Amino acid sequence: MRRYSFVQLLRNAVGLGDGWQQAWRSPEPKSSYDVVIVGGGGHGLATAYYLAKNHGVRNIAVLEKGWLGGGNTGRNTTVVRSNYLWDESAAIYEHSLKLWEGLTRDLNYNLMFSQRGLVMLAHTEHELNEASRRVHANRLNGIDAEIWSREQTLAFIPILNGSKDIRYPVIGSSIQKRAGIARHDAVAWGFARAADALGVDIIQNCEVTAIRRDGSRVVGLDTTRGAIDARKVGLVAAGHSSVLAGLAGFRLPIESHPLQAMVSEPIKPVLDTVVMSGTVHAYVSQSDKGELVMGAGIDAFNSYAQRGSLPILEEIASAMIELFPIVSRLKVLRSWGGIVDICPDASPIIGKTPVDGLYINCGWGTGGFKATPGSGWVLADTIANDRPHPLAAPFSLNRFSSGRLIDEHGAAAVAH
Amino acid sequence: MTVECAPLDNVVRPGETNGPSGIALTDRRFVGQVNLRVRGSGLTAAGHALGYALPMAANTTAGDATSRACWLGPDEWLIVCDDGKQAELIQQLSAALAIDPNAVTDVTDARAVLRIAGACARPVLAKGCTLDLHPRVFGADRVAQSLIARAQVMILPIEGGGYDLFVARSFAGYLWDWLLDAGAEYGIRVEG
Amino acid sequence: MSQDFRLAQGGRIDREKPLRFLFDGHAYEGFAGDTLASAMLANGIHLVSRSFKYHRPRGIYGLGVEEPNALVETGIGAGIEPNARATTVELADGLIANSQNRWPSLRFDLGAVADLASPLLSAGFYYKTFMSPAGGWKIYEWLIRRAAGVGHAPELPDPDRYEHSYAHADVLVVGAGPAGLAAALAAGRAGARVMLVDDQVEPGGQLLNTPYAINGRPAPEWVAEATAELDRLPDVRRLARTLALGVYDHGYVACVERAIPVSQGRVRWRERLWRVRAKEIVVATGAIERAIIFDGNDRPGTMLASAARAYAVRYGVAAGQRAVVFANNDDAYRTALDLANAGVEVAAVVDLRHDLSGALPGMARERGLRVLAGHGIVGGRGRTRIKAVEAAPVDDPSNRQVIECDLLAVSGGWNPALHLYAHAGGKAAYDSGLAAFVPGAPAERMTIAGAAAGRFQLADCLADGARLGAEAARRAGFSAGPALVLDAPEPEPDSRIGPVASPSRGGKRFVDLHNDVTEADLRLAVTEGYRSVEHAKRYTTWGMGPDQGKTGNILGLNVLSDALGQPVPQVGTTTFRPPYHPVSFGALAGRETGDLVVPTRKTPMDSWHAEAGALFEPVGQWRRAKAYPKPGESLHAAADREVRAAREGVGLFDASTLGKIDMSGPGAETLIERVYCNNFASLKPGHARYGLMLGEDGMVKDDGVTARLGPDHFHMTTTTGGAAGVYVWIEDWLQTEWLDLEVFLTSVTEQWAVATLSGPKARQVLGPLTDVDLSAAAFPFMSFREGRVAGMPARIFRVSFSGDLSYEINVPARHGLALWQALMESGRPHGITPYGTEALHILRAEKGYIVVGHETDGTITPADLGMEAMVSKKKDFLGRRSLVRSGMSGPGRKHLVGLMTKDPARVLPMGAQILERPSEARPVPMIGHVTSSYHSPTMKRGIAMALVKNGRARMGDTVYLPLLDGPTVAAEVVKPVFYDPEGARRDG
Amino acid sequence: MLLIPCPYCGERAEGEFRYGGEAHFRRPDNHLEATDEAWADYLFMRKNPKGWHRERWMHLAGCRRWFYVVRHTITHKIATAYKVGDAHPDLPA
Ligand SMILES: Cc1cc2nc3c(=O)[nH]c(=O)nc-3n(C[C@H](O)[C@H](O)[C@H](O)COP(=O)(O)OP(=O)(O)OC[C@H]3O[C@@H](n4cnc5c(N)ncnc54)[C@H](O)[C@@H]3O)c2cc1C
Ligand SMILES: NC(=O)c1ccc[n+]([C@@H]2O[C@H](COP(=O)([O-])OP(=O)(O)OC[C@H]3O[C@@H](n4cnc5c(N)ncnc54)[C@H](O)[C@@H]3O)[C@@H](O)[C@H]2O)c1
Ligand SMILES: Cc1cc2nc3c(=O)[nH]c(=O)nc-3n(C[C@H](O)[C@H](O)[C@H](O)COP(=O)(O)O)c2cc1C
Ligand SMILES: [Zn+2]
Repeated sequence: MRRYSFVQLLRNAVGLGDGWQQAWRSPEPKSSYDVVIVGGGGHGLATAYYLAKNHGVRNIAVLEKGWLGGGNTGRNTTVVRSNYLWDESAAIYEHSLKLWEGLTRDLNYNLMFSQRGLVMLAHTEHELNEASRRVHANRLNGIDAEIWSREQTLAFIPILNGSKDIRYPVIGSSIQKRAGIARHDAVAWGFARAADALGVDIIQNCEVTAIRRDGSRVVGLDTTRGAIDARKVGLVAAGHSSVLAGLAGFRLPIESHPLQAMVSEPIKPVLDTVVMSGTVHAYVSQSDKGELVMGAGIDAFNSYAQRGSLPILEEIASAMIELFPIVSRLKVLRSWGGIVDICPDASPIIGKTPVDGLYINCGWGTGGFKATPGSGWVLADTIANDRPHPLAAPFSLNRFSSGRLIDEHGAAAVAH
Repeated sequence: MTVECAPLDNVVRPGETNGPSGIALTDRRFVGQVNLRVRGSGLTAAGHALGYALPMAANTTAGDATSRACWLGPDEWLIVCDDGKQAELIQQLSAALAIDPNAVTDVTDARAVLRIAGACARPVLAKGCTLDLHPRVFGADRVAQSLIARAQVMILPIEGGGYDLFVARSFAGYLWDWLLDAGAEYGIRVEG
Repeated sequence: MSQDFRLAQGGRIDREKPLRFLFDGHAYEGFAGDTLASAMLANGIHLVSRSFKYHRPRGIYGLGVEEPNALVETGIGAGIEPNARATTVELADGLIANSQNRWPSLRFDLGAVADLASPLLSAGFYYKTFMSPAGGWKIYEWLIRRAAGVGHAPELPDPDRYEHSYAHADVLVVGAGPAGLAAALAAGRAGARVMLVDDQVEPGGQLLNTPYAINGRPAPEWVAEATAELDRLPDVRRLARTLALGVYDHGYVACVERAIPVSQGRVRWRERLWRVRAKEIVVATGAIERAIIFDGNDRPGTMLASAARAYAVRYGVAAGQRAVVFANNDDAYRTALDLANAGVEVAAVVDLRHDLSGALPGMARERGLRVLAGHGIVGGRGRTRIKAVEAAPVDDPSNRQVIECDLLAVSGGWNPALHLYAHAGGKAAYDSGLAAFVPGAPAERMTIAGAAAGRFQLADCLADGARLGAEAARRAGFSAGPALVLDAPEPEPDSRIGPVASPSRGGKRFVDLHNDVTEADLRLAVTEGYRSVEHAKRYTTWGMGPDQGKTGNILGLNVLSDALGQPVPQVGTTTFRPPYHPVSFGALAGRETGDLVVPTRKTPMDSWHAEAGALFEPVGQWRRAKAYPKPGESLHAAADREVRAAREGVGLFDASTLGKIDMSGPGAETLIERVYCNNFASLKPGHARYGLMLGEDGMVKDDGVTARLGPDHFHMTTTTGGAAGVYVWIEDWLQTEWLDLEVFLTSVTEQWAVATLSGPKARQVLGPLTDVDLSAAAFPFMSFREGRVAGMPARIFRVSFSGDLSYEINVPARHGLALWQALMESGRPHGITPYGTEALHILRAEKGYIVVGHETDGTITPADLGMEAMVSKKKDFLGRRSLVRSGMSGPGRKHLVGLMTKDPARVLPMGAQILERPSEARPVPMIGHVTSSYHSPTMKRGIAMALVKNGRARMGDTVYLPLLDGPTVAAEVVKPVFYDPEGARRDG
Repeated sequence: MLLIPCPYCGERAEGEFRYGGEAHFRRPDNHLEATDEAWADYLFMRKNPKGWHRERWMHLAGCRRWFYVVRHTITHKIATAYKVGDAHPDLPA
């Protein structure tokens, strides 16, 4: 892998470089791999990368039915944070956040990871109490978090509606300063490039259509580009997890829903942090290019269409104006949707499945972008060692029969 | 006798207007309302008690000079009458339905009734209601439950154009404000 | 002030109505009927903006929504709109417009150094650098952010108003060009309810922009007639200035209407979002002309041919005095002829095609225009305005000739506007003859007419419209009306279209003008492996600007096709997404902002609370009195005072918000037995019981007191927040699973106003008002009586959430206020004190009563709360099976306990986390958290409730709570009942 | 905003309804004796098909009835709606 750097850029700009090379190869699929990862989103690519990097597995393929990062990785609102309530979640998200902090340099790809802080507004006493509970827990889990007064909040976010005479005035907030945003596409591309450099075959336009088993063991896959044998298979297909589990013969406690996002036209910087509001129900950041990137809730119904309905966008707009009156005359440039896989307890499923040699990572729902490196790390470890990584263990599939759910509805009150 | 307080008593200012008056908005203060749940053989019994058959077709009404039954669901009606008449209605219905499973519940105070009349009443409602109120679709014998903006309502067309809007009491102030706001484009006048 | 470039005649502007406007502080004049762009051009303004990345000078490029360059700021102060397209802004007297994204001035913009550094700033350069030093990104990012962005957001809240309206249509026709007008007429004549929307001020579409003829007369005459007929049809609604933004499921279409601009004062509303539910949609949105790729194809003075022609024909403006037309298709010759007819000198038509045998080139030649066949434009001169172009044979690009001009009209062919079709799920097919995507398989409820379907002859557009309009009406249930007879002969253009790129000599060749994406950028993306069209888009940002690639998409696809060696259809397309054209937040939000953002539900006594100066708090949609502070009194002091009154004397609380469900029928008892986990079968009429409701997952879902009014008749109460959910949930079971139960539910939440009188003197206050015997023997705790209170019919429940003697008095809502006043009056001698939710919470916490949502969070079982004794062992109930799952019991579960801080003055913060022993380690295992915590005026100390792992085994233990502001506080684990554990007071 | 055909009231905008997820999944018979797995299946496992889906809706702002809809989860097309107790219509091809 030719390293990226300013010097390289300069040399190429003035014609002294030897040109740019492809970031990853596009090989034909081989007939057999040690590990096949299904799903070329951030999580799948990160899994492959860490399998190769941390565990020395060399013969790996990532199969992606469309284009790399074209699932939720390429359509999310890029919020990264770790201030989750329960210890289990805090541990895995914080592990992930720590990885984010070194990821640009690790991958030698600028992910534009911007730790600009994330403010969760509180508009009611109850919300503030919930925030307090979370912040106390975060701190004891070693996660930076603070409770801010109304005044501190308003000072930090000058365009926030500070009136006390509105329906839901801001009464305080919680902030995680190490939280922020990253460039979503770059995450897929950066992992792909780095994984490719370690020999991982990244195969696009390759849809898995069947999962072959020998007894209770997975032995391979049928794909739109032919049959592929595999000793181990990781299913990392976000919105399509239920479909793939169906191919492998087991069920998941998952429903797929549309989640939308939208961006405004680019404007000069007005918002230097990420703001979320559960009560007024929207969240927003401003991208480096200048658009406001926003989202809110899912559509209630199941769907595999990567689009949602108009009322959600109207609600985002009205919430945005409630929070930031100055946006009213700005314009929404584009809206789109993704398919998110929602678990009953709003926590993911990571680990082994009823099929030997088959592992799954799904259920990140509206908030798994932030977990990309961490989730890849623990799933790689789980696959390599055929036992749950300690951080993954609580997120096993069998928590649904034991009843040991990890209910993060509160922390995920507004989808992100 | 104590003072009775209608949901909008503190809100309504008769004579208030926000433009050339195209629409009249009135608070009907109290309208007798009885929620009737009944099925099977009770249907006929209820019809006898009322003096007319319950409307069985969805979203229709039936009635006479004293009351009007509005279809709410396959086994549910709202019987609307003048305030004060509901007790008698309840008594008659309960007596007639003694042997049939039923629920006859006084909900007179649960809802406010706002009347919006005038040629522009329909476009005003169209600002917040997804129903098609075109007269071809929503004629005089119709009734519908729906939403106006964020309030659940029962919409009953009135003679001469316009609608009675039945709305949960706690939402009445919101709906009132909403109607005034939505009607401002045409001018709306509050009548006493 | 002179409009030097206004043609002497022609155009649809009103020369009698001059309008003044300012651009960058200079005063100009235009006419009514102008857009800002046409008025600027009439005044010779060609430099209007700077590009996004390289800050290159840019001019007006298009005619309408496709405009990639001419983004300006309009208005001042609170009325600012950034990124307004000069091409879509209707001119109004006094309009103020300013250029954006330049400093210090439009003409001299320092940002243009980026243009010099452009070799460094190739596609995706930022992914390859700014990586060191670690942490350096913060600074790089700061710089990048300041350089990026386009316009400035307003600094003040928007003073304007935005409306929403729903509408229903049998046939919605989008676009009022010839195809749309014909469709609307055909459908309207059939009697269908038609809605015809068009984003232009006037109907007519392209008929306004080119001199076509219909039925032997100038087309605008037909437009006027058709419009008049439509306006006469009773069920046709025609909306001008209305843009269809997006098509959603089941015929739902969002359109935004702009108000007619006014010179003075405010418009009544600025924009109105129409949400149309259509049985059938006819898309007649026409086609958008595209550009051609050539070196330096962004000089001000370069514009789409169709735009140059429309400025002349429709607005009477010469976009230049000497024009060169650059073409790859026959339609461009119409532009050449129209320009020439309008008095613009046409220096040459440069056509990439060699063989020009069609009728239109012939007409141009006959007219004496110079036509350079097989030539391309390979360069040009001029920085802030084009001065000349360099044309050269396609086969010999170095053989240049310089043609002086001040207008370069470019026509690369037309792209059907398929956006709405794509929103509806349509999959476009590539038509290589047009070098464009055309509609493929039909989309739901939608047909496509005219140029939007790739049918560019006027006669076809009219015929399409008439046919599809009638068909749509028929599908919506109407039989055809009188047929439309329309005849529109015109010269047939040659269907062979030329390439969309001109030979290059190495200059900048833009495929996306707004985002400054060049052909080289796209090629670089392919080289680097970003081969999917979606990757190329994202890597280069091609098509991601404010114009969403309306003119540049096909150009880029052709570049990719070439670079990948794949035909265009195989390269694929990117996805069209709503909105078709950017829409303001205001329009999307409508009136759902400010006071109307969410309903404020009020109780029947609300006006009293407000007059008493209550401090309100939002609880869901309700507003509830939190406390009634006296002047100068803090919330805490007020709550303290209120608690003391309710403990020592008597307090009055408005509990009207509680959910109430009337349940009656022979199955009522069974139903209640199934939905509560505790026993209700033994409850006698006239009595009430606290019930705990679990979800099927065994977790506490809701709670409340339910009274048995009669053998088959119950009155259930739920929490305020749970009311709707519980009702829907029970109906679900009744309607879908327990069909055998004959029970009717009626929500009576709003029927009853509820005033809770509590405190030792409650009886004295209520006694004089009621005929009900209040003696403890006659009316014991947990029973209910019907009677009269102050002359009003009332249901009185003797229940208590404060732990003291307490009556919950329910009266029909109309009496709520009177009841409240009567109780206040009767209580005055006893010092009755109204109390709010804050005091309520303190009172119940002193008693250790839970609040669903505080002590529970969806993960808490009855056993966790210490309520397992309540849970019936005998009956089946919802959630029972879940309680015996392995994770639901045994060690490690959290129990509800009380906490007493060692320092009695200390009030623990809500949510504080609990440690077994103090520790500085992080992470450190936590054993629980504080669920409720208050200063208890009764106990005169801080009290708290908490959920603690194995809490019931820790009674008497000390636990530690590290607080955010520093100290770690020690507290003792105690039973969660602080006050009157025996319950003597409530039974009094 | 979908247009949901309430079998009682007719077609109404989605905003009037509450969605209830997969239809016809059954509580295990003898549920108190069901295994943890069978119980978890009932509580949490959902069909979530990519294609035709039988699902539950309640007409909350209308007749307040629960009923069933057959809807396609990619196109969102609605094939039919039916009442509780009606025969389950076949899924379209
Ligand atoms: C609008 C929106 C906003 C969001 N905002 C945030 C946010 O701010 N912060 C946050 O943390 N999270 C957010 N999320 C969630 C986040 O995007 C996801 O949790 C995360 O990206 C999931 O990553 P992934 O790699 O698992 O899935 P994906 O990126 O979806 O990758 C899965 C891949 O599997 C492929 N696939 C599926 N089936 C097959 C098959 N049969 N064969 C081969 N390949 C297959 C898909 O094509 C896809 O590329 C958001 C999601 C959406 C939709
Ligand atoms: N010869 C050629 O090469 C060629 C090419 C294209 C068009 N044409 C001519 O153009 C005309 C095409 O007629 P037509 O009726 O199909 O289209 P049109 O372009 O005349 O009319 C389309 C109308 O729809 C409006 N519109 C577009 N998108 C909209 C939206 N989302 N919401 C609201 N309004 C929208 C446009 O502003 C326009 O007024 C014919 O006269 C045809 O001959 C010729
Ligand atoms: C963080 C973020 C920022 C985006 N910014 C833009 C933008 O500036 N312009 C644009 O056209 N699209 C933008 N998009 C949206 C993409 O164009 C695209 O809609 C999205 O990736 C989903 O893909 P699809 O619409 O092709 O299905 C952005 C997407 C994300 C996730
Ligand atoms: Zn219904």
